[in-house]
Amino acid sequence: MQAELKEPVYLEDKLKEVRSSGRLDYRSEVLPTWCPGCGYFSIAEGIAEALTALKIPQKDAVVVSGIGCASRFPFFMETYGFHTLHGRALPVATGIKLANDDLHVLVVGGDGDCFAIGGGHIPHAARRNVDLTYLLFDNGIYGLTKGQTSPTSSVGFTTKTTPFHNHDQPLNPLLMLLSYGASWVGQAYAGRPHHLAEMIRQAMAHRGFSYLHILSPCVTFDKTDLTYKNMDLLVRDLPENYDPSDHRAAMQWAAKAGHEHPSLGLFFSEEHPTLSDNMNDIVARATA
Amino acid sequence: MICSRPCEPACRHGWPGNGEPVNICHLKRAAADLKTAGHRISENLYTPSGKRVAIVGAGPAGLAAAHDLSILGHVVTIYEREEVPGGMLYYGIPSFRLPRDILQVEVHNTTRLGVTMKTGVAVGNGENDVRLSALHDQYDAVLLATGCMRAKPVPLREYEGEDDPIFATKGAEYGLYFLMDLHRGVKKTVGRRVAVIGAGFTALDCARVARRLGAKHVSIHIRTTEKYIPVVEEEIREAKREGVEIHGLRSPVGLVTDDAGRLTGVRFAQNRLGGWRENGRRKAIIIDGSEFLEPCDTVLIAIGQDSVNDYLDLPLELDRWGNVRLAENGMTSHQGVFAAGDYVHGAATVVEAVGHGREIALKLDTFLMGAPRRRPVVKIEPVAEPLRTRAYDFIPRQPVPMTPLKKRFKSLNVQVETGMTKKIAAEEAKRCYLCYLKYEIDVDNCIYCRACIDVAPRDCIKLVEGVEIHEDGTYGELKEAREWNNAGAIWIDNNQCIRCGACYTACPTHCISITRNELFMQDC
Amino acid sequence: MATHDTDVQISICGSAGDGTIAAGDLLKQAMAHAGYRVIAFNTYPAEIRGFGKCIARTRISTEQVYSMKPRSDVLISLNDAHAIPHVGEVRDYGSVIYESAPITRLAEGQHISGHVRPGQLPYGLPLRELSERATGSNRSRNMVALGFLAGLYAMPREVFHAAIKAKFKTKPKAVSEATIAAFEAGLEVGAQTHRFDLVELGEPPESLPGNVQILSGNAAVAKGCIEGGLDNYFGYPITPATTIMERLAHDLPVHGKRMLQTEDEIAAISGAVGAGFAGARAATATSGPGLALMGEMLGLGVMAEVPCVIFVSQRGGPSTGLPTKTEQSDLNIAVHGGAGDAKRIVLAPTNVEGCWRCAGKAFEMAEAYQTPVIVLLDLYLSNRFESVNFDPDENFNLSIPRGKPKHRPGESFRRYQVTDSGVSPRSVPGEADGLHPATGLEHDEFGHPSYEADVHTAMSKKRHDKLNKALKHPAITISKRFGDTGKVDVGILAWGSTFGEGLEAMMLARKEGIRCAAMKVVMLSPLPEAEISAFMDDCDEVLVPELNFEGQFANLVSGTLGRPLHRLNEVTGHPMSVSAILDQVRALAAHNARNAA
Amino acid sequence: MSTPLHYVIIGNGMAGNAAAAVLREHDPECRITIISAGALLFYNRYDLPNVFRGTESWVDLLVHPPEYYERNRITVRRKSPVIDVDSKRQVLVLAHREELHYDRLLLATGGEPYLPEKLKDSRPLMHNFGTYRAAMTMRAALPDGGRVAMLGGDVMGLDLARALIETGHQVSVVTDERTFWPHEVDDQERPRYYEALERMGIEVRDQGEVDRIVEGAAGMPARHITFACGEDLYADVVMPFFGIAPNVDFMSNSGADMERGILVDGHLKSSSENIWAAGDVSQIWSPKSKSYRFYYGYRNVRRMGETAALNMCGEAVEFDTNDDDVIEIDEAGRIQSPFWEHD
Repeated sequence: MQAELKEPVYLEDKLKEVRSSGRLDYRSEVLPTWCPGCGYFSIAEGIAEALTALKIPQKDAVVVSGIGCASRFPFFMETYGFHTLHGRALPVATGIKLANDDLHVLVVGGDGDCFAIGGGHIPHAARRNVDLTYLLFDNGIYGLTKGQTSPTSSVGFTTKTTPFHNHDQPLNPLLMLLSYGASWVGQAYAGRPHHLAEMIRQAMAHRGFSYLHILSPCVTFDKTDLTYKNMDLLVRDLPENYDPSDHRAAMQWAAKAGHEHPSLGLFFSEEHPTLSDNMNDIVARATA
Repeated sequence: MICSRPCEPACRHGWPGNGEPVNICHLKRAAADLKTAGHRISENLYTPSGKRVAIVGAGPAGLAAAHDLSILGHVVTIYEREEVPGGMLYYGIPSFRLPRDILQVEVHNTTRLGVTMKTGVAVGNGENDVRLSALHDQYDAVLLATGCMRAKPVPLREYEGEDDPIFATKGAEYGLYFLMDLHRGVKKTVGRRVAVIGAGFTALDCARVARRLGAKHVSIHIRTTEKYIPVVEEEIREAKREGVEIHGLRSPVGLVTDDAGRLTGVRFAQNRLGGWRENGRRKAIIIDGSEFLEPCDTVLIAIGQDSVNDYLDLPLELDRWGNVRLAENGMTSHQGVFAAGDYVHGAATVVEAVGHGREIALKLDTFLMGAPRRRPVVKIEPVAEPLRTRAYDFIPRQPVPMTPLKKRFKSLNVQVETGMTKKIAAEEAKRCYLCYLKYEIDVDNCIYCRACIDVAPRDCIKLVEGVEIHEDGTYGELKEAREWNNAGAIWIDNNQCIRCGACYTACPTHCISITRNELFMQDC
Repeated sequence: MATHDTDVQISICGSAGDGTIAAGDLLKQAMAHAGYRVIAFNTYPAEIRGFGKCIARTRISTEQVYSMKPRSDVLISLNDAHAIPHVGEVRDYGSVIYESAPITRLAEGQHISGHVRPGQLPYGLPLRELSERATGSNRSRNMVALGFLAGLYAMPREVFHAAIKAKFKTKPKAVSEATIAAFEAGLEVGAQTHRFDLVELGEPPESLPGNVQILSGNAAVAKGCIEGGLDNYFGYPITPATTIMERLAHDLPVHGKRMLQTEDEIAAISGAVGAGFAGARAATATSGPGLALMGEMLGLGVMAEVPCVIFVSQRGGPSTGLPTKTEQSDLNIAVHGGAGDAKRIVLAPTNVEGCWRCAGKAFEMAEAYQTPVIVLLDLYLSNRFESVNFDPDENFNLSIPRGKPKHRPGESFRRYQVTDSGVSPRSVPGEADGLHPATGLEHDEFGHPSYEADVHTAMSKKRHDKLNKALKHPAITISKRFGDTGKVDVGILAWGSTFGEGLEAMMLARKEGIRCAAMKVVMLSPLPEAEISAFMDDCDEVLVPELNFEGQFANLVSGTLGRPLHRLNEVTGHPMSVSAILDQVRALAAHNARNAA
Repeated sequence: MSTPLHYVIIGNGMAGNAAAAVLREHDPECRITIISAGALLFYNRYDLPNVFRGTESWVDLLVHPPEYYERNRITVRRKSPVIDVDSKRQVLVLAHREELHYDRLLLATGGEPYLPEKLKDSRPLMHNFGTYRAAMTMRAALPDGGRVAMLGGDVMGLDLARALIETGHQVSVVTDERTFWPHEVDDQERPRYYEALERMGIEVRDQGEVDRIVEGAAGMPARHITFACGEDLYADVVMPFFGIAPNVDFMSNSGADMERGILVDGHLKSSSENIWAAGDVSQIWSPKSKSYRFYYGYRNVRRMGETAALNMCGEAVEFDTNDDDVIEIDEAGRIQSPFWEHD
């Protein structure tokens, strides 16, 4: 792609700008151990930007993760973090929210952690409308165990465990979450850092269970499928006139939004009582 | 000397770890050799201005100025004392280093836009000479480019006499005059043992000519050491290959002659190195009582050249070395009289003279037209893709073909460096790092994933937390960030960058751009 | 070159992503095919392709050995930061091979050449540049280094080429060609390098009879599974067991069998138990954390007497622990883990050949004694490679008789009939006259729920007694004694991978004149009590070396037999060093001598 | 207590190692680093001819065993050529781009065989004997009883010649003004010395300028030398022995003055702060001859190393050499050169 001509950028100015933005405060000291080129770097930047934009104090933010490449996340964030067990991040996060409404809880997990071993927990976190943000890093593969198929791997995707052919239909997470009753569902792509950051900001601003599906290429174990090269050509935005309050439309668009036709943007959003609202309500009824 | 190749030591390919500099000198020569004779004038020509300019001296500075002035539409006449134009190019530099046919073509090229060449016409105060003042009256402007045509006299502390003993001694001669006579066609001879005193190209040329004239034992004697002499290493190596010896740390103190007054040797004294001179050269200090004899039957002195001013009949302000003073606008203290080249700066290289000639030509044009007409500007344009590959870095520096030793001494005209073939030149050209390209990361779109660093062939891309900025505004060392929360940006160090393009292809968010940055002359 | 015995150990050290392990892999493949005996072990980090340390150690010898040498002869550094701490492991007059043209400016001490000991010989070469020259990318530095090694020690290049082609046979031809180009680039430099070190590679020994293969413990397990008639495999990725599944994912379909990657360990063992109930030979593989998850379903397998095999490769624990480090701390959960008196068979091979045999035998035992069988490996054994020669005539028993369904007319099938041996007749769905319910509730001979005291007592006894037959199971070593016969000063009682170090220590001790014997115990449950007692009778002192903190095997033995023994426990995450065991043996022998005097 | 000084010695030969020993003796605390371009610990080059007398492994040539360096805490950094010396920052840059700080620096890089410019084209056809490796390569190239042609023939060459003759090989010395270097034998004396060489069994070719060296024709010895005068000479190995040229290229940015070698005063200190030089690389100011001159030979070199070390430790010791070592012919008519003696 051709760079169009613009005013020269001076490093020292940029450095000043980046520092003063405050973004770096949300970063830990340790360099992320993800492979160079990993989409998760983009997400890390996005979260830092969103936290900055929302002026969320480091002390009030908690990042909870399970097992997988994404689960390293808390180690690279200068916030509270909890690195739990494979697939068990959501219930832990639910506990944290139950104990303290004021915390901003971010749950991060990969497609394996979330939809394979952890698949049983999502519906319940969603229907209870726990007020947290679930960032799903979808790279369509198991990275930490060095490249096996995942629940979102597409049919025919060859990995070490599907050396001949992968027959299993990939899940459609957006459709699932919509049907589980998640109150905020959106999709972003690591190759579009600015849009991604904005979506994370919106998801965190939402009151209730927000689910952001992030397409994030695995540069090491996926050379053929969900790659930057392919995604750059496939991703597109939801139409201008799209109405995120229309659940039926959301289901229709989600149905089309696999890895084949990924649309980016906010699919669905509505306000209704959160877990803590209901808890307070029960307390209210009991003390009436 | 034509050029001391200041560009090659500066070439990044020669930096530690990068191998050897690009053979720029011979690439440029190849460009000239391989082009069709008669050069294409790339600049757009200016309409005739009706202004007339006289140039004194058809040396490098004069010719260069003539070329540019004629392009700018002025009528130029060159006055040259010698029979053939070219100045030092013809009379100073031996033909085995600069073939005369090439010189002829180049002189023709510079003058073919209608420059009038008056050779064998001396400007001066002799009776057949043309007076400078006369030129000043007849022309709108005069440019003095008379160079440095007097050999610097050698100080010999064991010699009390008034007049220069070099002229009085058979077998002793100044290198400059030796070479000039030779090229005027005078039959020159040298003895069996020849000692050359001096450290410049003229000294080397004298020594190598001496070998070709049949001297068996030729040695060069320098005050400091090889490390501190202003000549290109290759030239020294070639001289040595031709059997020339170089002795350091010695100063001549006297000449020894037999009863017939023929030279039998030179007395030298041992030196030790002193501090530095203001011109950046090393001082040498004579050690008392360390004198010794170097037997030889010819000595050639080449310790420098001075400008000559006795031809002037206008009052021009001179500095203490006898070089003419110039104002900002390139004019001497006398209205309408300009000067350029060695005559202004003292003896230097041909390229410096040519460069200065062109610089003054531009100023002279401003004087004639009353306002500047051309100025340098930087052109920046985007480049679609990397223009190099890593493989180019492994091409070794292509040496220029040389005539084998045996054949060299057949005649004075056997060219030593025969020039690159098209194939060699093309290969060598690939080595260029294309410094005019600039690789840049758009920090706003960078996700800090370090994919570019991962593929970098050198230490050229860094996670940075700061940058050192020199007084002149240029960047120095990038301060590398070790902590994640200090990594303000990922930045390409364009001094380290070898334009291999690996990062450009690797970046997942396409935030790396390439631009071409060039300097060129634009009409005002 | 004069033929003399070879015993050379080469360490390749780099950062994950440098291709350290890949290089080691090619080296051992090549050397094994050249005819040498090879044992190799890799250590690597959890990070995917991040920045952790990897070391591939390969010991090349004339005689087969079962442990690594404490000191290497050659160290290749693909990453100085990681390799510098290991320079000391190279012996005097051994060599250190490294990148001579780093692209970054280094502070004092950051380059390995500054750490090479006076006695060692440095060999620097521009790995990165040679890689880029040969392949246009810096990714093949490891192959350049490997080539240099081959060139330096005049190793036959053909075996390397063959190994490379084999490794990349599924990839486009260009890949193996580029790899070979890089290898050759290094080899050329190596061959031209004047060699000063005193590392000598002798001629390869006569190749062994039978078919020689170089296998990792996990590969041997997979081979055993296939030859042991495995029908269905269910698995979930977990280090260090994952490669068993990866191999079976390929090998089972090739043999017309089925493999399913489940969504977690719980589902994996459920599938195995279900398939076992349906009459298939079924298995799963996992590590400590997975085994913990499987506990409950394992209990059902014991209770419902369903044959299935669980391969467990131990790593550092507890919890997520040290996923990429070796340990022997899952003996307790393997032998005792789960709810209730859930006795099961536990086999622990001590070398790669044993991995193959135990895998095959596990399926025989599972069917013969109608029980889940756990085969207990550890990371060191799973990932270490040995050249093994297999006897082509040796086969596993693929049809264990299930016993005749015999029952009086009008009475239903007594699936859990109490017999003298304790093993009941068994039927599988699809067989006539064998209908019965299987359940996790305590049940009577018919499989009907029953909480009667005598039923639970009888059934518990039956479930325990039937397993003792396994101690006499044919064609498998349950326990074995090595070294001096009769009375000895010190006896080394060891299990699992650590036995290899025990064996070497024993031999060294005997060279020092200590009367010493070593016993390996392969079956941990049920425990071969008689053999162990007999061994302990002969030993003045008994030493139990094992890689766990509590001395789990020592506890098992002393708890079962009530006899004193000495413990040697390490939880370094690394294999136990031979010298550590030897020191203990010396101390015990001396102490024992004092007592005698 | 103050942090111990770091003494860095560039060069792993006699001078460097002698200096290291003295440094350790006088400063038990200090750090000592010897930097070498080669792969081996210090071995005695004077013993190299022994590769013809049965020395099979370089280990037998080692002057000190590895333990010596461990015990004396002397770091020997081999295969680490120095590419730059920045005397302002007191930092060395090694070829692999590592920077090394020094408090005091000793240059003892010695020299490499000098080769006249006109012979450089023929270098590929010639063998050297300066290092163990070169020695082994040369030995491999020389068949039993084969002939070695020595161009020039300095004392190191003649020492080797003795070993070659003794082990049944043939030697031709092609004379030159540098024959017997570093001794100076004037033209009247030369014939006597040539006779002495011939008594040693060496063929003397006093032929003048070499015209060219080429591969010998098939079936002939491997090298064929033809002289300007038309004569020619066949040999299996051709070796240049024109004395030693110091090895100082990497010093160009060090600020230390150089001519052919590093120019040092009587205390072996260079013109640059904290830099000393010893051995074949140092060109020492001689008040007697009023010039900077070299001193060669095992004993001189060792003394230079020791002297430099003492001065680096803050003492002020003049380098003194017993009057120039002279070559002579003993009553038995044999050539005696002090440079053939070493311990």
